[in-house]
Amino acid sequence: MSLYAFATQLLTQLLELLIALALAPLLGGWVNVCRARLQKRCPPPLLLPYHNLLKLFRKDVLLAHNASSLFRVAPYLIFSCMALAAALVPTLSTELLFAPAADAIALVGLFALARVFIALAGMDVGTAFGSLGARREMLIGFLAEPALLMVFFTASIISGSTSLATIVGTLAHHEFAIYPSLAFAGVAFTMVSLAENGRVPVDNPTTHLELTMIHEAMILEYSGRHLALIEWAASLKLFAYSCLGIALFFPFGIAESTGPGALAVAGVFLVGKLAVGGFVLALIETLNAKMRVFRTPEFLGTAFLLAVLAILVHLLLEGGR
Amino acid sequence: MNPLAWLPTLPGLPFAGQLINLCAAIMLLLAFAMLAQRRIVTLINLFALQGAVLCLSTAIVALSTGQSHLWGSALITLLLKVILLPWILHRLVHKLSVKWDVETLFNIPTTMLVGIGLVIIAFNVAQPISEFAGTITRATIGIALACVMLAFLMMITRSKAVPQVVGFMSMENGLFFAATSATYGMPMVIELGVALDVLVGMVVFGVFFFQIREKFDSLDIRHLEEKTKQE
Amino acid sequence: MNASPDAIETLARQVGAAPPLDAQLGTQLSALPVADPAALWLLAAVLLPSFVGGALLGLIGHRRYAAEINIAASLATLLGAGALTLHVINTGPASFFGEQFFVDPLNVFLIALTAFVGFTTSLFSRPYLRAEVARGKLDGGRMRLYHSMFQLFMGAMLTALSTNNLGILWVSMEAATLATVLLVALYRTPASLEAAWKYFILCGVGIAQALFGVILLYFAAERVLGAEGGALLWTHLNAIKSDLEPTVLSLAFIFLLVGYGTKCGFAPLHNWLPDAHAEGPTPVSAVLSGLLLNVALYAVLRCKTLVDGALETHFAGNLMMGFGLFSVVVGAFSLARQKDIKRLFGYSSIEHMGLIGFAFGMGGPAASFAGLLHMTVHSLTKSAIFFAVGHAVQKVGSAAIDDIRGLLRASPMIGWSLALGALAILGMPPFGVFASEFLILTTAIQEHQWAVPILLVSLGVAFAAGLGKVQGMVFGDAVPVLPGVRPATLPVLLHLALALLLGLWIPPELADWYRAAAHLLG
Amino acid sequence: MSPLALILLACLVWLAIGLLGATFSRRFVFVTRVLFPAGALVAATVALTALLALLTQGDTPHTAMLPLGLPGLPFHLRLDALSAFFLCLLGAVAAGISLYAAGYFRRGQGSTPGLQCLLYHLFLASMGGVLLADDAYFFMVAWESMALSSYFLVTSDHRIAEIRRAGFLYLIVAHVGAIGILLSFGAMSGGTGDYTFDGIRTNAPEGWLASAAFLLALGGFGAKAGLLPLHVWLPEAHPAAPSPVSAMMSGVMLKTAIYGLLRVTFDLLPEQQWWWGALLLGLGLATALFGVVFSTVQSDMKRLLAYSSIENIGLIFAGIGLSLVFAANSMPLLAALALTAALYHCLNHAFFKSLLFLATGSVLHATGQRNLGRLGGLIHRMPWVAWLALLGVVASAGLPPLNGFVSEWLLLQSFLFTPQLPHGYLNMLLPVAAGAIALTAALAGFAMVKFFGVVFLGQPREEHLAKAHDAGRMERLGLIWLAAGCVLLGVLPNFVIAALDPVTNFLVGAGFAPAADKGSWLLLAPISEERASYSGAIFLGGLLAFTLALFFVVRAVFHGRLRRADAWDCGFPLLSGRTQDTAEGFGQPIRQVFAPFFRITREHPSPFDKEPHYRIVVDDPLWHWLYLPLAWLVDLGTRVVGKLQRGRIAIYLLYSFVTLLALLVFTTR
Repeated sequence: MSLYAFATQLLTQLLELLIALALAPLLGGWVNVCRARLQKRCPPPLLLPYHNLLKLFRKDVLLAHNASSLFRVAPYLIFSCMALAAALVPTLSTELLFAPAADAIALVGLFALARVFIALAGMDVGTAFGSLGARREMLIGFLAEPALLMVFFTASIISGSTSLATIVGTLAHHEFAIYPSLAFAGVAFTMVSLAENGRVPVDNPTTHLELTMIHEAMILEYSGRHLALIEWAASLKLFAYSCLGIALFFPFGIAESTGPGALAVAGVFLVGKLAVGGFVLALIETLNAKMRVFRTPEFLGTAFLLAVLAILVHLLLEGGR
Repeated sequence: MNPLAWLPTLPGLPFAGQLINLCAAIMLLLAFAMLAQRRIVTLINLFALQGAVLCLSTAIVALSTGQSHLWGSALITLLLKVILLPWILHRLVHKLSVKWDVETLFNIPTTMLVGIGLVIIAFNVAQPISEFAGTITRATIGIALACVMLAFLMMITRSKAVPQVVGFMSMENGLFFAATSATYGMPMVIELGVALDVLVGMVVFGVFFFQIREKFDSLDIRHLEEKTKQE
Repeated sequence: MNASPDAIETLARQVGAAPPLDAQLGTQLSALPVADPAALWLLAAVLLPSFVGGALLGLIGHRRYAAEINIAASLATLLGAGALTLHVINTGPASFFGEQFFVDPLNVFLIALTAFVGFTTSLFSRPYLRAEVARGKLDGGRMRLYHSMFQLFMGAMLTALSTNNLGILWVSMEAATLATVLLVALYRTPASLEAAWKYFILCGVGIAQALFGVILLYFAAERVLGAEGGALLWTHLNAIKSDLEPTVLSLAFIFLLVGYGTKCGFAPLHNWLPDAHAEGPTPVSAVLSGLLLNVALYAVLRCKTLVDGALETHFAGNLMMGFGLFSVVVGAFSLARQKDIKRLFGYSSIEHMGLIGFAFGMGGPAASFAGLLHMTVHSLTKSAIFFAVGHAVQKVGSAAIDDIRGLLRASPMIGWSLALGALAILGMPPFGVFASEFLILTTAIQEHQWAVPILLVSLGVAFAAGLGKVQGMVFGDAVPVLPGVRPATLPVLLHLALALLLGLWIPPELADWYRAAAHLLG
Repeated sequence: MSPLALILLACLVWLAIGLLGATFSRRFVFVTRVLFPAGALVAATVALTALLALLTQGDTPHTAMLPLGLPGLPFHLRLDALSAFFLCLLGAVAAGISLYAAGYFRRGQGSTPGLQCLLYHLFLASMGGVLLADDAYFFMVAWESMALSSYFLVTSDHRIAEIRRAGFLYLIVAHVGAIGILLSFGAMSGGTGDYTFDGIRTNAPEGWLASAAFLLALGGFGAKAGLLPLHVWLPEAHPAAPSPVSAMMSGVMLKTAIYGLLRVTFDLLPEQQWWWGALLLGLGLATALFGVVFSTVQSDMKRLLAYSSIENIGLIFAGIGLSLVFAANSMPLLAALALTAALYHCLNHAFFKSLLFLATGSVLHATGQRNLGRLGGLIHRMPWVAWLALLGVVASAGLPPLNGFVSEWLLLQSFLFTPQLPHGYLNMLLPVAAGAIALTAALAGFAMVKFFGVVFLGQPREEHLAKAHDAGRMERLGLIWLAAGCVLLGVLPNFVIAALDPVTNFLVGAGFAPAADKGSWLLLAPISEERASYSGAIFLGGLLAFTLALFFVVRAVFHGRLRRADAWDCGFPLLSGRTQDTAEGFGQPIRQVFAPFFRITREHPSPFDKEPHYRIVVDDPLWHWLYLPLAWLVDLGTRVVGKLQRGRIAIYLLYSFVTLLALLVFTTR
């Protein structure tokens, strides 16, 4: 690899990371704004998430007596995982320096790693809600993870690769074909994303009702900068998922080179697509009611089956190659 | 059904051979009689009679073939099976006072029917042997076998020790008959005979020796068996 | 799938026949016995100590030093047997007394084994019976009877093994039966009398059947050999076996098989065996399982060789396989229901005799080799187990499996002997039983696949049952033990060590010997 | 000295160490502080020798013969790529476990340390023997010695009835399996009676006999490995054994079964049928799912790990099955890929599962508790064990950047090639199988979170846990060794794959180390970088670097202030160890979702109970569907046979009589 290519790839990579870090809270704010509008409520300020993060960072950390070092390490680790995940998804360009270090499967692994740590952190203080949240989170996790993998597999079998860059490259540029399988996969992916990001039919990010909460239950004991990191990580996760959806199902516009021009175009496309995506998410959240926790397996089971179906449809209709 | 009816009367058979055939027939008849007999005392007498017939047939073979060791065999048979063992058994029966009832496990007609079947099987089994045999009295091997089988059956059907012992001795008679008459005196017949008689003697002695009566009140083997019946 | 001739040859090369019989030893061992008057005193050295010792002990067997005399007589027998064995290895098979007695690879190996186990049993019985006397279970008269009968039993078995004459074989088998009946009834308890009576009647009837078989055999042989031509001598019969009348021989074999098979404990003729093992004194159980069954099987094998040779079919072998398999099944499935430790191992003997019978029934160099090996290791292991069991029962004061607990803690020596012995007999390597089972099973799946599921299930069930029972006895918290028992550890350790050795390494001499014997058996 | 001789010598040294231990069983310090570390040293030597042999020896295996065994069939030994790999595994893991064991065995618990030392080293030596054996007899002897020594190790505390039962079950399954293996060898020698592996290779049968041999071997080795439905001994025996032994059994002994199966299917049998692979794959997946589902609902920490072992064995079997399918369809490269994944997973599982079992050992020593419901909060008292166990947990859950992830990644990669198979049904079904693997991996995460969270996190559930102490020095050393293995194997996969290259070349005639070499040493790209790539090192580096940077940035930009206070818990005032989730509670979602898998018995309290209690028992339904009927059948058999024994002489005589008559009639008919 030439030094030039290395440098540009490194720069692109850093750019992606920065964009992810910067835009993630904004996406969360945008979804909230959309949702409020759809529900005929007065919307919160678009930049409120930034404000909240800043406020939390400034506050002292209030730590339970019983909290162990794991509890304190976890937020940093989780944040790193999510940041890396967001950076790995080819949002702007497929020419990323670290892309070869992790493919789609590794990405799923990264999400899982973060999930395991947040669940462990939830159990650390030893409160009733913490472990309740942890087990629900793991419940959702073990159902969502295979479904997500199957979605990736569909894309991988189509493109003959598990490397995200190759997948996106294939889907976006190389040949134009209509893949019916991707429709199934898309629906499955949407369902998984909703569950993974604690969105409405599965969880409600705004609730603090003890018996129904999942994500919030795990992080009840967090405060100050720890909480800020976790909230930020959550928005990064939403961002990463959105970008994944975009990359897999609406890949047009992603740059295949590292030229500034291509990147700028890609950036514009990205912001547009994210705005639409955020709106759709808000729409879904508005149209649905939260389901009981024990309906979640059915919901995610459906997602898993749809993803499997996607593979079968691909093998059947699209010749299996 | 008379087992005598089957008695082979082949023309041209030497007289000695005919006599042995006759003895064989009587052996079989006695075996049946023992199978059918309920009273122990009579049973012992029948056994003594069977011993006498055996002794006679051995003597005939000795006479006709000139094998001198068979005389010794006949003498031993006479002493042991006709005189000594029946005497011991009589004493035993008297001492243990079990002379009256011989309780069989199956009723007598059934036993007899089974016995007839056995004879048929024994003869069929012996058929190829007889055809092949070089001795003049070849049919006797079938009869000897039948005697052994009938004695075996008797041991199975009787539940008291003394009749079982008698059955065992009767089986031994059949064997000895086969050894002397059917084969016309095989070598070592005396040694084998003595050994067999020692065995029989031990069995009889065993009834005393094991003091079965003292320990169990009766000689009914079923009493003996209760201990390990269920495991 | 039947193995092709080539295949058989390879098989033979692997484990069975001697590497082409040019090896000096092999040639010598498989030659015909020749008259060897020089070695007569060796035979006498094997047979006489037992009979003389038996007579002597009949007079003084109640004295304090009787146990030592017993040991001395057994040792003399062992030395004699050793010398005879060496002689045969050096000069080849020999016959004596106008061919009435002979030694060939098959019986010399069993003679040595018998003498050895007899010797170790006499070592074991010394402390064992002392303890029994001390507890008032036996008195001087009984001791006299025991010692005398033990030696006579040994003498009868050695005679049965060394004779060439089927008549003498029969007589000595009977004598062995009589001696053991007295031994089984030694305690005079109702149960032991019952067991002895059963043993007596069943084996007596069996012996009678065997005599009929002998008569039939003579009947057939007389045609070929003439009335005086040694028609009961096995070597003569073996030489002309292909001329013998097949029908008569097959009938004769049935009687012989049912007769001697009763003594081997083949199911369904086995019913005397568990009782006799359970009720007699433990040294007697050890020799019954370790020796008497072998000798009875030896008699069957001699007859089988003749019959299969005469019939040129696999008739006798098939019968033995059938009886063997059935015994394995019956033995294996009976293990689970036993409550008495000695009965348990009695049934295990039935299972193993079945396995050996099955192996010899399959025939061929590998299987016969395996059968001989199994006879050896079964004798060694089973008698070791009975030694351990004897001491365990004395320690705990009960032979009920439920009463025996925690032997490993109560008495590590006995506990480990029992545990290892039981695992060995259940077919765990590296003990020798596994070596023979390995050969038997691998041969079975190549030649008789139908038998394999039966063997698999039976061995599995036997293992489960045996392990379950033994585990319960050796593991767990220790039960209080009775004082005053000093176990004889040497016999147990010696036997187990030998069984272990045979699993890992079979001395070449012994292997050649087995091969020659397997060759004889065909 | 050839590597083979060296390894053989090592095995003998193990034996000698064992005998020394038995001889000087009273010298406690000598046994624990000298003999066990010596054993560890020997183990490390074995690992190193085997690794060198693997990397340098090329195609020619070392062979040797010992003058032991059956006549005409002396013990044959052979060191080839396959055995070298597994020996390497054995040595590397055993070194850690031996170090740990030096600090673990105490006086007064079960058997004496001297006896444990004998059995433990016998166990090691016999495993070495299994891997070196080159003839059926030696293999079986070593195999069963392995079973026997581990049986006595499992039952070392035999005063407890449960442990006796576990040992009993274990040895039965092991022995019946061994008979199956033995029969398989018999079938494979193809009627030649040549039981050397060389002989079998040349004479091995084809057709149904080959399939029979394969099935017998599958049954036999599957029983040892814990393949469904022969797994029942595993969750009983592993908890019963002392922890180093559990670790050894789970980490290494199960792998010898894998070794045996590979040896038989790929090496000894000349031609593979694709349906063997499909069968293996199906069984493997079923085992994996079954194992992981059960592992999530366990309340005993060692049982949880034991079920997790079943899961991992299932994954390995699935990999082997896939490899068989590829191999039978003449796709050697793909077969090599799947096989590499399976072998890699063997290695990984050996490390992380041993690590976890040893961690439970320390917990057990510190608290005397195996029941998850009575543990908790131990990270405060046992930080070493907890943090090292966390590494094991992450590895076991198949998470990047540790080793468990790498092999699962490879396995999934190989599944992605299945559409190229020429079987209609297979290539439709196999992607679903990949889904099953993904589900298994995700559930493993659940189980591991439960394990770690309940044992080490939260508040102590019992008073006495406050007195728990951390692992001793030797124990820590062992744990660190294994944890380091987990990290290294995860970070440097290319080295492992290079070492695996000779193995796959030997077994399926292909390897992809050359393809992998095209990338940099950091990057694992089995086929091509375009196709798929992963780098544990970059991953770990990136993660660590980012986390550290983040930490300092946050401190620098804002502040590091921190105050301790009571837990918030939504304002709930009565916070105690009892308000946390129990182990059963944590498994509740799984019980609900996978209800048909289990046999659940519940005891609910009624409102009128004075002392209300709630009890739930989750049983393995296979006990009821398979084993109890089997036991019933055997019992029926014994009853039928028992009827033979009537106790009446007349009846016995009748048997003889009927036998005689039947034979006579049969002969003369």
